[in-house]
Order: sequence, then C-alpha cells, then structure tokens
Amino acid sequence: MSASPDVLTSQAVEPAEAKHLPGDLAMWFFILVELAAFGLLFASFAIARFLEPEAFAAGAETIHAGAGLANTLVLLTGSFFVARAVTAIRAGGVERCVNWLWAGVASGVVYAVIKFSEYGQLIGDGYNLRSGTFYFFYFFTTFFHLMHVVLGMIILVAVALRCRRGLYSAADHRGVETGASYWHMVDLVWLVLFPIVYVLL
Amino acid sequence: MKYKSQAVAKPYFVFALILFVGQIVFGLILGTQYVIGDFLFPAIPFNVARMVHTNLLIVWLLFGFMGATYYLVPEESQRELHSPLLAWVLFWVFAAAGTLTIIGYLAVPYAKLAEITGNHLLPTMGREFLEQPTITKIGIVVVALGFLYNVGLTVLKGRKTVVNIVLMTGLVGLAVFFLFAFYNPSALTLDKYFWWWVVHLWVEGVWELILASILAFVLIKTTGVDREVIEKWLYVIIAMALISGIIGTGHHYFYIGAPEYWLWLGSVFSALEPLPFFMMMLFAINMVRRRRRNHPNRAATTWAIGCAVMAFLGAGVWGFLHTLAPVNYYTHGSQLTAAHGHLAFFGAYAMIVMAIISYAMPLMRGRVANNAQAQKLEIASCWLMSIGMLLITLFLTGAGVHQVMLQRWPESGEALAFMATHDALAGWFWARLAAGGLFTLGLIAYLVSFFVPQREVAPTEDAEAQTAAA
Amino acid sequence: MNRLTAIWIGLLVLTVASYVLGHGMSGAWLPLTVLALAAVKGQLVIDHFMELAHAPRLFRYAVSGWLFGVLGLMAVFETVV
Amino acid sequence: MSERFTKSMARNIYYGGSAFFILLFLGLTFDTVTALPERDNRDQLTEEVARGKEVWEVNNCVGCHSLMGEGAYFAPELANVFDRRGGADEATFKTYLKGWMMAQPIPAPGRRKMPQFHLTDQEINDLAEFLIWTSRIDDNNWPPNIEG
Repeated sequence: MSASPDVLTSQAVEPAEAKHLPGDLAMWFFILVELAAFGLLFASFAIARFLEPEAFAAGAETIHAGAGLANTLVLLTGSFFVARAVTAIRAGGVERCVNWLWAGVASGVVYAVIKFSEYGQLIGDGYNLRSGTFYFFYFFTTFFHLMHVVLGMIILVAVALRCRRGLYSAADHRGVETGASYWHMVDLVWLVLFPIVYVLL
Repeated sequence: MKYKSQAVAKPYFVFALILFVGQIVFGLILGTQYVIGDFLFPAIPFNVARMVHTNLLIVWLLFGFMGATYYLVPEESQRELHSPLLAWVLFWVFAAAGTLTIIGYLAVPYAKLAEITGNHLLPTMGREFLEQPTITKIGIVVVALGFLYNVGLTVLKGRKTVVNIVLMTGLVGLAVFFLFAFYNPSALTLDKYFWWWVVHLWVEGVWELILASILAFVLIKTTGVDREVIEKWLYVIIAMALISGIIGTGHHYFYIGAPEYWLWLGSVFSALEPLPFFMMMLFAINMVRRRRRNHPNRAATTWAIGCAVMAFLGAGVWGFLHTLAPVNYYTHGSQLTAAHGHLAFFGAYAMIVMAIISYAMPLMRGRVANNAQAQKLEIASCWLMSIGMLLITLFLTGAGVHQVMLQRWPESGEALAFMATHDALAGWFWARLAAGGLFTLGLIAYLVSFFVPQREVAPTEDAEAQTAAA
Repeated sequence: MNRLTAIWIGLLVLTVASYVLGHGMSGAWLPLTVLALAAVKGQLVIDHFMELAHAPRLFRYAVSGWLFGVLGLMAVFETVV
Repeated sequence: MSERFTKSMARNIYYGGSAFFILLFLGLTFDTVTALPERDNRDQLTEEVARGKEVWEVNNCVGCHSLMGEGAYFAPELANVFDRRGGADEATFKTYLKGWMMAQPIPAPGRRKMPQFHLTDQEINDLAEFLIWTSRIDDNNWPPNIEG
C-alpha cells in the first residue's frame, strides 16, 4: 500500500454530497454519552457557582489561566493534525496519514505535560479535590477531561499502528474517521471547559 | 434442547421458584406487620422475616442465573457442559446450605446463630443483605468458584459468542465483588463504602450484564433476528450500563460519611443510569417488531418485553426519581427507597429469570412451547404480577411522599416522629398489602400454568428442529 | 491555503481573542461575548473537524444542540448571578 | 466498505469504556479512603465503639432500624438517636438506652414490637458508645431534622 499520486485532490474524495457520518456508529453512541456526562458536569458547575459565588471567584484567582490558554491552542492544533490525517488517507496517503496521527499524539503529550505542571503547582499550593466545591469541580472536570485526552491518544496510537500496517486506504478508512471523531469530541469539550473555568471567572 | 447437559438447568429453575414462593410468603408477613405491628411476634420478629424475604430473593435469583447459564452456555458454545455431575453436586450443596441458613434464621435468635457459626472469628454478619453466617458466605464462594470453573471451561472449549462472553464477565464480576462481603472494618463509613461494592456493583453493575445477555439469548431464539444485530446492541447497552453505573455508585455515598464531592458525582452519573434501561426497552421492543418468525412460545416473549419495560420503570424511572442529592436528602431511607427497590428487582431480575424459565422449561420438558391454554394462563400471570408490583410501588411511593411531608420536610420540633408518621401512613400500607395479595394471585396462576395438561404435545424432534433453526 | 488550515488559524485567533477579552477588559457584555466566541469555535470544530456539516442531520443537531445548550445555560447563569 | 455499525467497535467501547470508569472509580476510592479518618473521627474509634458495632451486627439491628438511612424502614433511624433521645449528653443517653433496652418488648397490643435481646450492661454501654461515635460522623448534614 503506497500513497497514491496526488491527482485526486482532497476535494474530490470528500463526500460533499452524500450524507456521511464519519466513523463507526457505535463510537457515536459513545461520543453522545460522553457529551451528556460532560454536559451534566458543566450544568452542575453552573449551579454550584450560583450557590457559592464568592468561593468560586476566590478559587478562580488561584488557577493558572495561561496554562489553560496554552492547552487550548495545543488541543486545537492537535485536532487540526488529526483532521489532516483523515484528509490524507482519503487521498490514499498512508504515510502522510500516519505522520499526522503521530503529530496528533504528540499534541496530546504536550497537553498532558502542561496539565500536570498546572496540577503540580496547585497541589504545591495546598489545594486538592477536597478543598471545597470549586476545587472539586476544577480538579475533577479537568482530570476527567485529561483522562479522555489520554484515551484519545491510545486510540490514535492504535489507529496509527493499524494504518502503518496498511489496513486503511482511500477506499476503506473508517477506522481513521472513528478515532478522529473521538479526538475531536475531546477538543470540543475543552472548548467549552476553557471559557467556563479559565476565562469567565 | 440441543445438548443433553442443558437439562441440569431444570433443578435450578424448580428450586428457584420454590424459594420465590417462600420470598412472597414472607413478603406478605412483612406487609402485615407494617399494619399490625405485633403480628406473629415473638415467633417471627420483623427483622427475621425481612432477612428471610431479602435473602430468599437474592438466592432464588442466583439459582435462576445459574440455571439460565447452564441452559444457554452449552447451546451458545455448541458443546456439552464440561461436567454435568459437578453442576448437580453444586446444586445440592447450594440448596442444602441455603435451606440450612434459612432454617437457622427462623429457628434460633440471630445472636445465637452468630455464636454457633463462629461469627467472632471473622465477623461478617448483621449487615443488610449480607446477614448470612460467615460459613455460608464461604460456601457461596466455593459454589461460585466451582460454577465458574465448570462454565468457564465449557465456554473456553466451545464457540465464543458475545452472549457467552458478556454472561461470563457478569458472572466473574459477581463472584469478585462478593468478596467484599468479607471486609468488615470497625469504621462504619468504610464498612458501608465497600458494602456497596457488593450491593450496588451487583445490581447496577455486573447483574445488568447477566440480565442483558439472558435477554439477548431469549430474543435471538424467539425472534429469529440476526445474531449479529442483537450482539452489537448488547455490547452498546452494557457499555452504557457500566459507564453510568460505576461512578453512579456515588448516589449511595451522599449521606454515609463519604466526602462531599460524592453529592455531585453521584447525581451527575446516576442521572445517566436510566439511559441503558431505556435503550434496553427500545431494543427489546424493536427486535420483537423486526422478528423473522413467530415463535410458538409467546409467553417467553411476553416476559422478555415485560422485563425490559418494567426494568426501565423500576430501575430507570423510579431510580431517577430520588437519585439527585437534593431530593435524596429528604427521601434517603424512606418508603420511596422501598418503592424503587421492589419495582427494580422485580422488573429487572425476577422477570428476566421468569423469561428464561418460560423459554427453556417447555424445551426441557420435551416441547417447543406449552399449549395455548397454559400460555394464556402464564401471560395472565405475568400481567397480574406486573400490575400487582406496580401497585405496590405506587402505594409505597405515596407512603414515601407522605412520610417526607410529615417527618422529613418540617423543621425539628414541628416534624412528626417516626412511629407517629408510620401510624399516619397506615392507609398506604393496607393498600400495599392488598396489592401484595394481587401479586400473590399472579404467582399462583404462574405456578399453576406449569401443571396445565398438555393435550397436543409436540414431539421432541420438532422441538430440536425449531431450536436448530434459531 | 487549504480550508482546514484556514479554520485552524481562525480558531487560534479566536482563542487568543477570548483570552485577551476575559483578562484585559471588563463589562457586563463581556461574559456573553466570551461564550459567543466559544460557540463559534465549537461550531467550527463540529462542522469542519468532526465533519458533521455533511453528516445525517440528527447528529449535527445533537452535537450542536449540546454545544449551544451548555453555553446557553452558562449565559443564563451569567446574567442571573 | 465496512459496515457502519460494527460489532468489533461496540466491543472495544464496552471494554475501553468499562476500564476507563473502573480506573476513575478506583482513583476516587483512594481519595475517599484517605479522607475518611478525618470525617469519621477515627481517633475516637475506641475498643468500646468497635465492640458496640459487633453488638449492633450480631443482633441484626439493621433488620428493623436504619443507620445513616441504610437498613430497614420499620423502626426509627438511629444515627442521630444520641441527639434525639440523649440530648447529645453521653450520661443521659446511656441511662436512656439502658432503660429502653430493659423495657422491651413494650406490651402495647398492635404496636410494632422490638424483641428483648438480653444484653449485658457492658454490651449496652458498648452499643451506646457506637451510636454516639456514629452520630458524630460528618455525613453531609443528614438527616434534615432530629426525627431522622
């Protein structure tokens, strides 16, 4: 399986007309349930903040917004890499697809490193899951999300390895789409989490 | 019946139903004690009757699950059971241990039973649902290990279907989580925290895997829908069950001393718990709609659909009703808890066992299905029991709401005391007892349906041809 | 420049903009603006990265509905608090 | 092209999703177990309290009563009985509990009956200590009022 020549433009292979759900339907059930879980967490966050506005305002002072900003940029970039991987495989570019996928994994690593240094600082300052409702939400929601990033990385690695073994092609690349869909969901959740936790408070 | 060894399921089913009758008898006693406080006192105090009622429930469901496993594993694996003899031996061991334990509960005071069985050596008794003497608990572990060995080898050596694998993970989980019954620290909150690993992770975790796989088996057999379709839905549904149910354990950690964050965690994740039950209901109804053939055993289909619907109502709707922490603050440990418990256990677990019994018993008795008359009676019994249980649930819900209004909602000083509140609830409890009577009628009709004479008995060959076609 | 690259750069710019807004300025309109920016970013991801613009409508509605639902709820709480 | 909804993907989600949530639950359990000694005043969990819990267990008290809302709902909640019947005073409560246990079963026709358990003075004292210790566990302010 080698990359087919670039005579096929990415436009040509994109399923513009027919309705197409990228990836496996089973994954989409999972994505919808995950979104529901995050949605309930965000709603709870809003309620908790409504109940204890001062504690939330004080808590927000102690977290590091710069790290949140950096991580948003990293995740958006990771999402972009993985979207490029899908485009690549649609054009038959197996090798390019694998490279973009690894780039996506790398963005996840950078994200995790930033996240852990952020946790390290806060824990060093004496905060943890039980330092009040604000810190519970901060630690739990971001850690829950971080675990999703890690799961997304595991999925991307699995997809990249399978892709390298030549299991995906321009004709059959649903596995790449499935992994990419999960990864973008993780990004989407962060796009909501970022303003709520890091910007608004 | 395709394989001879499937027949070992029969004694398990028969004994399960005998214990079921016992459970209901004690349920009626309890219902009566709720309105006539000294009924049968001191011969059978309330705590003894309740212990018998709940323990019989657990044990008859376990017998039902084991019978279901022995019936469906050989058929799914396409080979005989590894050791039918072991299955028989374990049947007698478990039945004897169970019977002795119940006799122990009834014959001597509980403290005496604890002393006789050496509870002080490894204290595990006296906790809700885990009242069994330590030695009985050890017996349960031994039976479970033998059972898993027997069934596990059969699955390993045979065809590995999704139904088989999901059932096995459920059964292994059941055995593993039961081990927490032996952990009983002095620190009460710690004790309660891990107690739920047995109770919640059973009924809202691994038992759901067992339920879903038995349901899938019955649906594959009775609807003729492509196995592939049923199996992938089975995976999705149980995935949802575990995703929501594992952290959903948190709804039990609100008010027993665990950290405050469980109020949020338990509320968020248990709000998702109705989802798998909703999917299961849609799934069962859909599969029956899309059926490729009309299986002659309509009663089994009725039980299967009934199970999915009642499980959704009992576990899904009635669970959600009081699962959010601010609501649960007032309803925790009230009659509402009892309402939810009754409908959830009946809908999800009692009914799935009756569904597999309904499907398998006629086959083990040499016919594809019972005759029309027997099935009519059986279907009527399903409706009677379901309506009886729904009424029990509704009356207990009424009692629960009324109890909260009188006892929990008002400030200290204005709130009614527990006993006075219960006196005020007597009307609800009388109605509940009457509904229990209706349920009992349903149970009697169900048992009678096994003895309806079969005039046009289908020959065994036909039965096998029918099953083979599935 | 290809479409994905343009969208990626747009997302980065919007992110920095919302951060600068949130930390450099104040005003009653600010939280709503930040939430609106998040909605735009989310919808871009949904349409172009997740490719739900071309997916069966049910899925696009479900995911976009989630996005606007959550952000809308936040906006309600922002104006109430 | 492969099928849109595949069994292998459904299976991966079952295994992956379960493993994910089991790990998360284990992490939370670790944090909870770490936090408990402070919430339940582990340093005040004396020999008497531990023996009292055994008295509670071997007499199957949970078969009628509830403790922190768990158990049967046939008789009153007891996690706050120390406050309700003892006025949060240890001596008062112990006197009350002893009198109560001796008086059972109360001969009132039709009333719910509590059996006579024939507890020794020491057992009653241990039970009282257990209930007093229990009443002091931080259970997020439950029950809503003194009646439990």
